[in-house]
Amino acid sequence: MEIHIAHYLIVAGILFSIGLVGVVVRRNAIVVLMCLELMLNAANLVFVAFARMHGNMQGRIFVFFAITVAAAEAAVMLAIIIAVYRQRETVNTDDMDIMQG
Amino acid sequence: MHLSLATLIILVPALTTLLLFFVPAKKVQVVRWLAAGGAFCTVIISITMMATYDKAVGGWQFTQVVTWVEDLGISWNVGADGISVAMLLLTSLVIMAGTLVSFKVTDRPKEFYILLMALVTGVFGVFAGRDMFFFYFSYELAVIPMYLLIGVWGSTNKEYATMKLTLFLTAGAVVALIGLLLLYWHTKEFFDANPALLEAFRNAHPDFSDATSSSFNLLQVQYAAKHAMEMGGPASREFFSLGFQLWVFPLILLGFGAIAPMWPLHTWSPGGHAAAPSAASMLHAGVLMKLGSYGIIRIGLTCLPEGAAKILPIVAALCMMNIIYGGMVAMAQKDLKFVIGYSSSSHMGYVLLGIASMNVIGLNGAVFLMFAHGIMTALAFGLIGWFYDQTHTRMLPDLGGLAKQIPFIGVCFTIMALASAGLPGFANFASEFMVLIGSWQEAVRGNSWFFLYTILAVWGIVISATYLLRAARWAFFGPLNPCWEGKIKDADTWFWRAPFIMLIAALVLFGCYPKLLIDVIATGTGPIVDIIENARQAVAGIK
Amino acid sequence: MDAMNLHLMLPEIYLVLLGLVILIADLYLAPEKRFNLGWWTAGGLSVLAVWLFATPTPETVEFAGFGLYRADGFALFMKKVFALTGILVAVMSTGYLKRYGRGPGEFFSLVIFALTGMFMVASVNDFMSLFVSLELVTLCLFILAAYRRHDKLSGEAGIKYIIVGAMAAGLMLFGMAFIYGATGEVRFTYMGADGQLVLLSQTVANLESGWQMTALFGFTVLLVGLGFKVAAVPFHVWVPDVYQGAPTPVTAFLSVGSKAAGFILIIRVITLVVPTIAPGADLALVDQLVKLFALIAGLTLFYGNLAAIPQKNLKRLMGFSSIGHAGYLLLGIVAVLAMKAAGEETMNGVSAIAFYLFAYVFTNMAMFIGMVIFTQGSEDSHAIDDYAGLGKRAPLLALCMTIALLSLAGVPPLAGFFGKFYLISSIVEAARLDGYGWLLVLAAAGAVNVVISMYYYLCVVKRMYMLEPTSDEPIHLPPPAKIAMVACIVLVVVIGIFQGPFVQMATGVLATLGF
Amino acid sequence: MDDNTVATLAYVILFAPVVAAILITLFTRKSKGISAFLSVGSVVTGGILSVILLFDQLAKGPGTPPVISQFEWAAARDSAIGDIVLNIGVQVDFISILMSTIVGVVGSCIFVYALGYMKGDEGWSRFFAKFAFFAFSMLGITYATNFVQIFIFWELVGVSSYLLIGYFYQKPSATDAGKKAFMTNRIGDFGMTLGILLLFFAVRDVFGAVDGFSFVELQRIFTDEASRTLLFDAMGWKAGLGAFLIFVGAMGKSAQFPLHVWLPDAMEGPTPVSALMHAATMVAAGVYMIVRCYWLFAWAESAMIAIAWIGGITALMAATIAVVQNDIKKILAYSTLSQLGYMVMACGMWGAGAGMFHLATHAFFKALLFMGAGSVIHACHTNDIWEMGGLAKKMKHTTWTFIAGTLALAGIFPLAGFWSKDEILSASHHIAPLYWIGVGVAFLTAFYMGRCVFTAFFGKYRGDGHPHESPAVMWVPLAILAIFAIFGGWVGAPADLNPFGEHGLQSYLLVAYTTVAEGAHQQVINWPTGQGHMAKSLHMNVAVIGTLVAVAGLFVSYLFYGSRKFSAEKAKKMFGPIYTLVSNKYYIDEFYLFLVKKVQQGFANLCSIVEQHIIIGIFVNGLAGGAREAGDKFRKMQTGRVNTYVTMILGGLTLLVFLFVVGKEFWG
Amino acid sequence: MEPIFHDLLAAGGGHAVAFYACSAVTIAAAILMVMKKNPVASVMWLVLSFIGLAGIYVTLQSYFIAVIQVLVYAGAIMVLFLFVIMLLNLRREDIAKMELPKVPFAGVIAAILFFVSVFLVIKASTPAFEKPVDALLGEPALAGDSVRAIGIPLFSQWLLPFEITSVLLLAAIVGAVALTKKKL
Repeated sequence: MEIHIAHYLIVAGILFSIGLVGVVVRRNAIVVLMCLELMLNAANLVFVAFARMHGNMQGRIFVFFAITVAAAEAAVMLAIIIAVYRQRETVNTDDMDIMQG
Repeated sequence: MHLSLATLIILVPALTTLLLFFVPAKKVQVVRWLAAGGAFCTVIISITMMATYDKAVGGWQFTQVVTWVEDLGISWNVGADGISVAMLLLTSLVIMAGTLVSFKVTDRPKEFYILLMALVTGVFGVFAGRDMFFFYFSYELAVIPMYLLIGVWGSTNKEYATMKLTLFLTAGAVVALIGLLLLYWHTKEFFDANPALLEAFRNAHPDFSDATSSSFNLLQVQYAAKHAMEMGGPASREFFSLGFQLWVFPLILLGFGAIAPMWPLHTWSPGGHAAAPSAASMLHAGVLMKLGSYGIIRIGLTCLPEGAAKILPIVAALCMMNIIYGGMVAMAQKDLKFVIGYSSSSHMGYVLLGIASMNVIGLNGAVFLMFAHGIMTALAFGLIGWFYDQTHTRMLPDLGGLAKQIPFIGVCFTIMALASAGLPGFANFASEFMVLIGSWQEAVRGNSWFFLYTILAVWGIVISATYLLRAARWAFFGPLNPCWEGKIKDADTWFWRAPFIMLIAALVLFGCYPKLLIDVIATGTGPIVDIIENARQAVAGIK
Repeated sequence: MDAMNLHLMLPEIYLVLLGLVILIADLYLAPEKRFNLGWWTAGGLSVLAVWLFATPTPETVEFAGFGLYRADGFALFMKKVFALTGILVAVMSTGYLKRYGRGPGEFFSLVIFALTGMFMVASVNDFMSLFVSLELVTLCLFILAAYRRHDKLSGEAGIKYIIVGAMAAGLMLFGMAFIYGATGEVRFTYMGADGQLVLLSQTVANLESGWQMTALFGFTVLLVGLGFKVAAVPFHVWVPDVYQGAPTPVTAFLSVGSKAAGFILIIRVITLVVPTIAPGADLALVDQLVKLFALIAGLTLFYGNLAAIPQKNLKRLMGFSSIGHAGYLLLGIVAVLAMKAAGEETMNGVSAIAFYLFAYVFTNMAMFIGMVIFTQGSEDSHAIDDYAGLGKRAPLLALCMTIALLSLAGVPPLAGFFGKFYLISSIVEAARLDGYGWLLVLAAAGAVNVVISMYYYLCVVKRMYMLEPTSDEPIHLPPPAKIAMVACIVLVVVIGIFQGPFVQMATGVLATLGF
Repeated sequence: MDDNTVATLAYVILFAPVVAAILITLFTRKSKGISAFLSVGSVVTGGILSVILLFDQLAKGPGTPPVISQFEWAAARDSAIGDIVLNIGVQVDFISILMSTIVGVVGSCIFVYALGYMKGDEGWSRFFAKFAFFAFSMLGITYATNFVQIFIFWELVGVSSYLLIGYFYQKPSATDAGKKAFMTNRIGDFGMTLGILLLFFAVRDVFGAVDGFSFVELQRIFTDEASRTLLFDAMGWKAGLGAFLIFVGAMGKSAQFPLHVWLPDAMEGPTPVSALMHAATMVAAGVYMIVRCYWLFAWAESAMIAIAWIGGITALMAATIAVVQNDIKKILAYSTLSQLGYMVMACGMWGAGAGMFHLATHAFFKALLFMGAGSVIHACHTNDIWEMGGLAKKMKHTTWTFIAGTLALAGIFPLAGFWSKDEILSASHHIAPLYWIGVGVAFLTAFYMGRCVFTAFFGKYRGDGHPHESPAVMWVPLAILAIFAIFGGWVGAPADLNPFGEHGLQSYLLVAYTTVAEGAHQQVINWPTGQGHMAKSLHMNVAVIGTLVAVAGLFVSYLFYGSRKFSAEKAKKMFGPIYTLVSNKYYIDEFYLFLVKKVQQGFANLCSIVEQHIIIGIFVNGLAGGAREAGDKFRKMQTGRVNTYVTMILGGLTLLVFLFVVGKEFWG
Repeated sequence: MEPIFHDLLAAGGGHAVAFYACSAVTIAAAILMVMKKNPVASVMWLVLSFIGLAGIYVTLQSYFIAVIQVLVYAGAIMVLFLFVIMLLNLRREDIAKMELPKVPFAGVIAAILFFVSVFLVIKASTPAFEKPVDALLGEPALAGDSVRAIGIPLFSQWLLPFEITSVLLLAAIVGAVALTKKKL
């Protein structure tokens, strides 16, 4: 049977939500980063789907830039994780609550 | 360029504040005499304004208009009509006395005088301002110096009192701001709707020949209100309808009422009085409380007369609480400054009653009482400040028979007590009597509640006589409390006596011959009462 | 529209070159000489600032980079704001880094790259470059926030900031995807089929209702994503911790730079993309957004001001106060949206926001420079109680910080007062429109919050003047920082009293906002 | 003399004392001589000038229209409802000149007397400044042209009594007495203000823009038949209320029944003060006002009856209390109270002439008695009559003058008191019970004055001092006043006995308060009681009864205290409870004390509690506390862990999307 | 290379089958990535998920993007993740300590609610989506070389974002170095 744009959007929605659940649930900073990457990819999927529907290249070029930005972000986040790990020997986000209230 | 007197009276204290910045803190005498000089200039200016004010012409004189912010229609728009001249005179006398009295301040005098002068610049700005933004700008300008004055140089639980005072003043100012803004945008729409009237306004006023539709100029708003109300019945017309006025007038009333302490919002003022150093409480009680009632007259009555006509009778009921409740609480106070504090809120009740009576004699009496009460309270706090610096206690039970030790201050305090009890020969009597006539006249005109209000007001005079004489009796007469034997120095030299004598002279001069001031005030209140009069005719039908 | 005409993009190019020069210079300079890289940055940026102030505000909008870069009055105004922020941050951080003693070259280059990002954000004309330049700004700020890598607080601030930031980026991308899906076009203004300039908002306006719903979902997720930059309510959570953790100059840069960038984008999206209510359309898209932003503005105002009352740490207090100020700026946004919904032309809200941001820069910078001086560059404690008796210990510092605090509180002779006045006046104007009477409740909320904010600002002033100093070792005011602070204070007072020319500058922005 | 010289003379009389007072306080405080000279000089010149005016007025005959000159004090011009103008000025007619002469002459004597009495007192110039200020305010009342002016000087007199009573400010009892006097006066003024306002607006309501304050205008309205009925129909019951309220002002000043408590305590002040103020002039101000506005009272029947009864009660009550007093000044104080009651009773029964005449004579012999008492106190340094005794031998002049005063007060034939008391008793025929009260009071007056004279001046000297005759400067004024007391009465005698025949004092008085202001013709109006004409001859039966009762009173007091035939103690036991009631002054003081201490202070404390706890406690601190709570809750939301942050963001976003986007679809 | 894919899928039904297969793989891998305790296992599952996603791109005829996805994401970034995990050499007990994450219900519910809202939006706007993907398209993606189709606009129309991304990457590198280099 025919695959409509809606199917792609639903898949993207599911992926996005899984990414959200991951960010919320997991304590390990690295896994949180991975889930963030997943969320960005879900958004890329929506872009490609709509690009396909409208038939113009803007969506695809947007995905191209999105991927580069995601890469840069991943690099910086990992750098920060390493710096924090060197300070406290842990990447568990629950231990990082010195500042509160 | 030519600086009109009204601009000068604002610029002089502002200039003194700036000059004081550059005087090194060590040179205390220079600081003091510079501040006193500044204050003296304002006295000279206000007296010349009083003298040269042309009563025949009346209306706004000494005007000056300089555009400030083009796009929003804000301009440095100052001038003085009958009411402002009286208020400016009051402020300059009080600041003169305040600066002289605070020659005794030893802790950081430079900052003290800078803040005092900034405070007074704000107050002058309000009384001489004709632009709604300028009015609000200088109104808020006076709040923070008062906070710091009380906070740093104050006495009993100053933190709590000063914070409460500042928050109350700001809340009041901000509520009034929303009212002003509604008026501003409403006038803009009105003039956009009928540009012909804007043309007519430009020709009528040479000063504002380039006025745009959106402007904070008070005269423009009054002009719009007047013409809008001529267009149709209170409910039917589109601009400045009764509904709009019943919405905006309470905002202005509550905003300014919080400062002229209307009954439920008055709790900040006695605490503020008691905690403040003598100069600050002189300015605070003497002048700051008058800003509120001045605001109600200047903006409330002129721009929203129908709203005022409907709501002022309710305000009159609140004034009764002010007078009787305030008087009773004053009677139960042990601290002398609290007694004077509550008596001020009780006297301001008369001012509001005068305004609420909405007739010429009532309004004249109200403005004259603002003047008289201002001088009287400033005198009271100056005197208390004098002996408080030496005894460090104001509790009536500890004081006793001070008149033997400090006779001059004793005599002045009795004069003050009698003046505040409404004794003829002092300005308070003439003004209170006119307010009573005004409120009885309103009762005869139809609002029969005012019979009760007048009776209670007269009874308020008796109450105020009771607690003031009791305070005088406790503090100054009777046997001298042994612990003050030889410890307190009297105001012996002519220099220390000057502020008190100046204030008493003002009270007696305008008490014995009130015509001097009342004719000037009458030129100011006349047009306002006419506006209120036609508004009442229009609103008479609608319940 | 289809030319690159690079001459319009000279400021950005100049900035990138400046950043590269700093990076390279860092390699060749001896370790101790590296710290005057800060002066190079400050010098370079002041040249740029002078150049920007020299260029006249353009009457019409010009496009560069094939229509993806628009140079109009609003962009120029904001670039001036960013340039001034850059200079002040550079001056502030030289002293700070000298004390911290690590990696000045990278620090200043990152600051400059962040500035380039902000310049690009100011004159963005499509979603793609919007996303990329915004990510450039946030990325640099992630790194700068975690710059003191040996300090636990800075690390923690970095982690929290990047997790929330990345999530916001994801949401924004998701939003943009749906708007692109609905309209099929990423650029705000593009050459339509008949050679005429077409606004994206026109295409959105004449979408049929199904796609309108997608576009509305896209707008909501996008604008709420932008709320992260601006510290609006659902996205305010990171602000207190990051403001406290990050090094003080970075906090200053964050509080002014990224907040201004966020507001520019929201204004751009509203003016260029959000459609006015088409007469026939049933789904009043704009009306929904007005209600959404009114709710957010109210919550932000009350949250920021109320949570600031019990604060003990001054930097954390500045965090909550910046949430409060975001609330006031959102009032302006609501005013703009309401005016757009009613199809009005004048956008007083935008000039109010522009003026408020201009005043906010100097007030906040003065405050943070004061904090840097007080803590002598160390990050130990910013507790408010340490500021007790500052009036006696360092009168000039106390005076400047008091004026800054009072300007934040909105006390008349200072800039903050007229800013708040202008914003509340614009929201009252919006409340005059028929159907939007209930906006007066927002104006009342703004008024109440002036009083609440007055309380906690005065608590700090109270400690400075009314209490006795706890420790009495003297505070040395380094000359450059002192000059910068005094300059800011003088400007705050001057803007406060002579608002005329500055309001002129702000209203000049309106002309070229639309097309 | 033509009108403006009369007016200028009146202005000089009025303003001389206040100019003296100002000069003394500001400049001559240090030198005693000059300040004494200034103060006494001003009053004496006032006295002489008023005597000149008196002769001029007598020369012009009874019905001359009053000379009025006034200047505008304050005004409110209102085109809609008509202008309200408050003036101050001088109204010179027979009554005001008579009163001004009394104040001048009696005042001069007392001022001279005070020179002696106050010698050696350190607050000398302060005393004379206040004394001159009092004279100014008293003259202000005398020459008042309208209600506002009389009210202004009414309060000034109240203040000067406060200052003079509280002269010894070291003594707590003195300052309390001063405060009490001021407060009671103030309560009186409370009534008067309302009365004035009621009258002003009633007149303005009916007659439009007429100056409702000025006496001349009001007199014209009230005396003219048509306008009066028009006004009374419009006012209905309010007319009586207005008149009575104005009388309340007089009650406060002339210490009538409910407001009399302050006069006995006012004895704390120095004796010249008591002599001048609390005997001769000040207390008479109330009666003077009633006479001045008689055209208002005469027509308010209900008010008149009330006034008469209040006068009667005051007279009787005060007389009974005086009988049991031991302090000589207290006896005289209560006797003044009862004489004032007499005058008011007379006025209340359309006998204003009698009241005014009694006021004049009473001023002379009461001042005499007070100064006599003063010189006795000065000599024996005690007030208690039981510590005196046998002074007749040592203080010849004081004794004979005192006895002359006593006889005059008791109303024995040739002396002044007889004529004026006779007039009052004949006027009080109108209400029978009051006539008998009058006679009873006459008996009691004679009794307690006799008691005082016998115990103080006859028998042995019981005190430990060594009394000596006071210096000439003190007893010479006594002698002058004694002469007036003896021969002064004839002036007001009925026509056939009167040396001036038809033109006696009564004829002038009658004309003054009944004539129509403008127009010379004297129009005798028929009073409701028909007594409008002058009494031709003595009412024989009234005179006889009066004298008999007075002589009986003296004889009984001789029995009790002179020859000790009856013992006073037995009489005390015999009266038992009545005695305790009377000696405690009918517990009125305690009742007022209860009112002030318990009721007023209680209510004040209640209000202060309401203020502290409800308004400040709940509203102000409540709001502040609420803000602080909310602040704390919001602060707690920042838990510090990233997961909670992300959850909050997500929750917020979903809520917003549901509310505004998805919601639009379902309940949009 | 593109024509092969094209013919394979042109067989009609094949398109649906491919789509369902790839999305099933992607979603399953994503769920497992979240559930796995050991981060290394999570990385592996994520790589699989990205490859599945690349497959979906292929069904959308964006072949170049699919290749980039596999090359950059699955290859470079995941390798970086693995490298960092190794760098942090989480010892055995660290992994043991990582007990199954306590499930904070609020968060999960919020995420599910978010998905429901996305779903409702899509359903609400479905009337406009009735048309199948292909039918919508009209003519197929720029036939032949999809790399050229991206390349030309990337360096002409969209040059500006490209330049900004270059600055972004530079900043990222400088930042990463500044934060992690042992001695600066």
